[in-house]
Amino acid sequence: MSSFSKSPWIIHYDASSCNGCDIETLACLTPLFDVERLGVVNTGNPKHADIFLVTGAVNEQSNPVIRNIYEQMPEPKVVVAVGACASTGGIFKDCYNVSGGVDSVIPVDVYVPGCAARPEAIIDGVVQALAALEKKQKARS
Amino acid sequence: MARTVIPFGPQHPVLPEPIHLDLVVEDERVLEARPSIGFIHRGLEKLVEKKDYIEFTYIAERICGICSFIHGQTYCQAIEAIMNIAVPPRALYLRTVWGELSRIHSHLLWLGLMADAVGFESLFMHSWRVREQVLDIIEATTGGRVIFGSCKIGGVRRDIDAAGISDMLRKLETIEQEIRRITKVFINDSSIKSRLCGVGVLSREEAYDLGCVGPTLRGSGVAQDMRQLGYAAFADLQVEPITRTEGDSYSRCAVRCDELLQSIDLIRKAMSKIPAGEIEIKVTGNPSGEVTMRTEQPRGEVVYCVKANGTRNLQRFRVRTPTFANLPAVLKVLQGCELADVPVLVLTIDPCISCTER
Amino acid sequence: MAYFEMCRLALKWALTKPPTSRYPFQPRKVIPGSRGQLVFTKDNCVYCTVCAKKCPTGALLVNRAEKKWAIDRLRCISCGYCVDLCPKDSLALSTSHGNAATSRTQEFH
Amino acid sequence: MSIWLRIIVYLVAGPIVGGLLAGWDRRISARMQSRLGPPVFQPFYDVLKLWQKENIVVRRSQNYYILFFLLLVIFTGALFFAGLDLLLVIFALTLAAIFFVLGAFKASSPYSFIGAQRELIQMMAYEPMILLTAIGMYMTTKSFNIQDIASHPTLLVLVLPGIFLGFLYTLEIKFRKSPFDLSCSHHAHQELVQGITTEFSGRTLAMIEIAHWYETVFLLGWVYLFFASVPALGVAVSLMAFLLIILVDNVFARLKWQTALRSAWAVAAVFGFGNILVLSLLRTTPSTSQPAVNVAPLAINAVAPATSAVEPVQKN
Repeated sequence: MSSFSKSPWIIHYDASSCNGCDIETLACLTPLFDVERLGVVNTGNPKHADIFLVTGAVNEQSNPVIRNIYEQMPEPKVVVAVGACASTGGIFKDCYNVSGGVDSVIPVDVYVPGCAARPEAIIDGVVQALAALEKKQKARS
Repeated sequence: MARTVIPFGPQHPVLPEPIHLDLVVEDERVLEARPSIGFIHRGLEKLVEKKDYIEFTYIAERICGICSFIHGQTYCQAIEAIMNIAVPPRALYLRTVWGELSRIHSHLLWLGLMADAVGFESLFMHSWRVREQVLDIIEATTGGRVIFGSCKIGGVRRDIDAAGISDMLRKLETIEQEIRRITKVFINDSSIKSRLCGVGVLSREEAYDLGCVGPTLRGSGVAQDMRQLGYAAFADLQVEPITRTEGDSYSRCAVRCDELLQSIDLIRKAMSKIPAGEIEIKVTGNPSGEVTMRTEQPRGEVVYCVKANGTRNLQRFRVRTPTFANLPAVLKVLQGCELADVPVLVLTIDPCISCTER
Repeated sequence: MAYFEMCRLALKWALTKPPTSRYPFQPRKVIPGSRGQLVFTKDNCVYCTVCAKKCPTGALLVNRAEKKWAIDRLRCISCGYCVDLCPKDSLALSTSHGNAATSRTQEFH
Repeated sequence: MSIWLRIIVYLVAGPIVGGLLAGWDRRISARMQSRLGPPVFQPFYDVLKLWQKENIVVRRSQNYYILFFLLLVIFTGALFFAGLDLLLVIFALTLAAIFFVLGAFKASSPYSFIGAQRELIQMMAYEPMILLTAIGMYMTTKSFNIQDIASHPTLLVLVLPGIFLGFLYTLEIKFRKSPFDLSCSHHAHQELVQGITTEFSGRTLAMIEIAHWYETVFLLGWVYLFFASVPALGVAVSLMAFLLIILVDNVFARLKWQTALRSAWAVAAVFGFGNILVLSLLRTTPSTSQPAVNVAPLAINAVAPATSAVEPVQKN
């Protein structure tokens, strides 16, 4: 059934990011990019969400928080790492408190490049995540 | 009465950035707020010992995404002060203009977040729509939307030609009208007033004793604005700090709305007086010495302490950011407030957690 | 009274066409001069490894012996430092924002 | 149309019309926010997706509470459109809301706990006005039976202008729209995360959404009841009421629960009770122009305080 690709609800969490990617993720919801036309709604609640947008290279303290949010999300769920920091640790990869990209904590399905990833790049990431969501839903049912 | 502890958690829809508050709540009145921060501490000050001092401007800019340009500008000014490099005046003017543009987009961003926390989604959308027009100007002149990357030691990396300046001023016209309309709604709307007036009152002495800075301090009547120090091109542009006296969330919001219009005037004044000439100067050798540099970020005064020992890497780099100074005020104000006011109070100092925890 | 101001603003926008860009279905409105993905022209390059040494995030890998130049697009922060340093100007920043990847791969040239 | 046919039509058409109204609501409020907004069938996609998602619940009994909530809302709507007793409709509606609140209490997470308490406060806010609406309708049409109210010749809104305004005010609370979206606001950023619906997910959340659709159609049906004698006007006014609520949603910030409760009761007192006072005043003056059809003992003995300001009510 294709209804998954028509109503992807996202939850966004900032795991030690410089909040450049966070305000770009929020900018996706605002009038100029408006991802609600694709059915995307930013629920702040892991129990309602399908796509997990993580920004920032994961530091020690947000490590358990991310795993906690990931486990609270109902199946099928997809993780999108937004920005260079989330994908590979980016410019902070040598810092002592940072444990590299998000994939060192939870499995990541889509990586979005860019330092302060542009809203268009984030929309590309979400669109690719839809395909992964459909695949997981078929595998589950 | 039963006391419940509500985790106003690191992950919360109203907070763009993670801060954890354990709210001890009786009925719906908050008795005590126990914060725990550190969710964004990356430890980037330690990178100074590994990275080349010229290369570190890229990291200094990424301390915080919203006020990224002024971080970069302050770092470059600190290094230039140590090596006493004479930056060409045109570069100083360009830095001032980009600094004011980043103040406008940061205040508009905050206006949207505050409207969203108060449950007014349409105002959030409208203020972020206007902010996109400011970001278009920034992208046209510096190439980056949020992280400009146009400041470097010894000057700036890009110039704005005459056509760029006239195009910018024309766009500023439309932006100013939109800002006037939005701030008029924000100031006069009585449903917003009922949520902001009298909430989180900080008297003049309290604000000063708690060490608040920026709009949080100016909202309580203390006229303290770092732009009066005359760094960059502010020596030629007289900056009159905007203050209010009531000291509640409403007056802090009014201060920020007026600062939006003040920044637009500053850009126009700077653009009219911008001198021609070089935009950068060759930098050689290594810095050695120590300096403290203070500038005005959208959230308040940032203090940079940089210590260099003559090698390619700096010895010590310390930043005291405005939100770090404003956090004690939030904790004091959260005592005895209502649960519905918690997001308003957390957002009233315009927290930038990634600044605070570096 | 500000209600009418907000009513006017809401109704005015309800009747005008929204400025939303239909992004995935229509191409992005590119602003000239915006910093995007790094573009490498192979023939100018002399493999002097300056760009790889100076890259703040270590996104570039240059092998002088085998004349190989590789970039990890997910590490690159489009800062343009390598473009300034390159003596042979074989590097340039395009305006495209690069597409999302499902795996962490490196591009070899 | 026979009662059974009407119930079946409501059961089938209810969610479709409700879903379309929800879709239009999201699209129009998006346009007011200068955005493009989702496609009109978005609520249906959301519910279809939620139906297939995994259902994580704290305690399995939450599902049954929400199932009863949905069934009771459908029962209320069916009662209403079948034209049976109005008071029974009101109390069935309250019972449905109670099940919803119990489901949220069952999840015992601090957010859904406080969300449920706020939902109770909201119910306390709009109950008086809804009861006054029923009393007002009884006084003009002499019966609680919706069938008789609907087929009454006089245009109810002319006789009950205050009650109609008060009812619109409570619609604002019932639709959980902006000034009063205290307990759960669909996709707004709330201090209680999602309030009452925080702990529901998957199929249960889909049931809540469908219950909201049924409730929307039922409440707009009630607005129609005020204009029952001119059907075309009735439908037009209920859609206008819906648009008005969307506009108000985009023009107000969220108020605190104290102001919501106080203002709702103030509106109920001034508009609702004032209107009934005026009605009972006119009724006791010996005006025999209106033959009382079935002479039932007047439920409220008309207390005529001398000082009540008489509203100019045209007698038809």
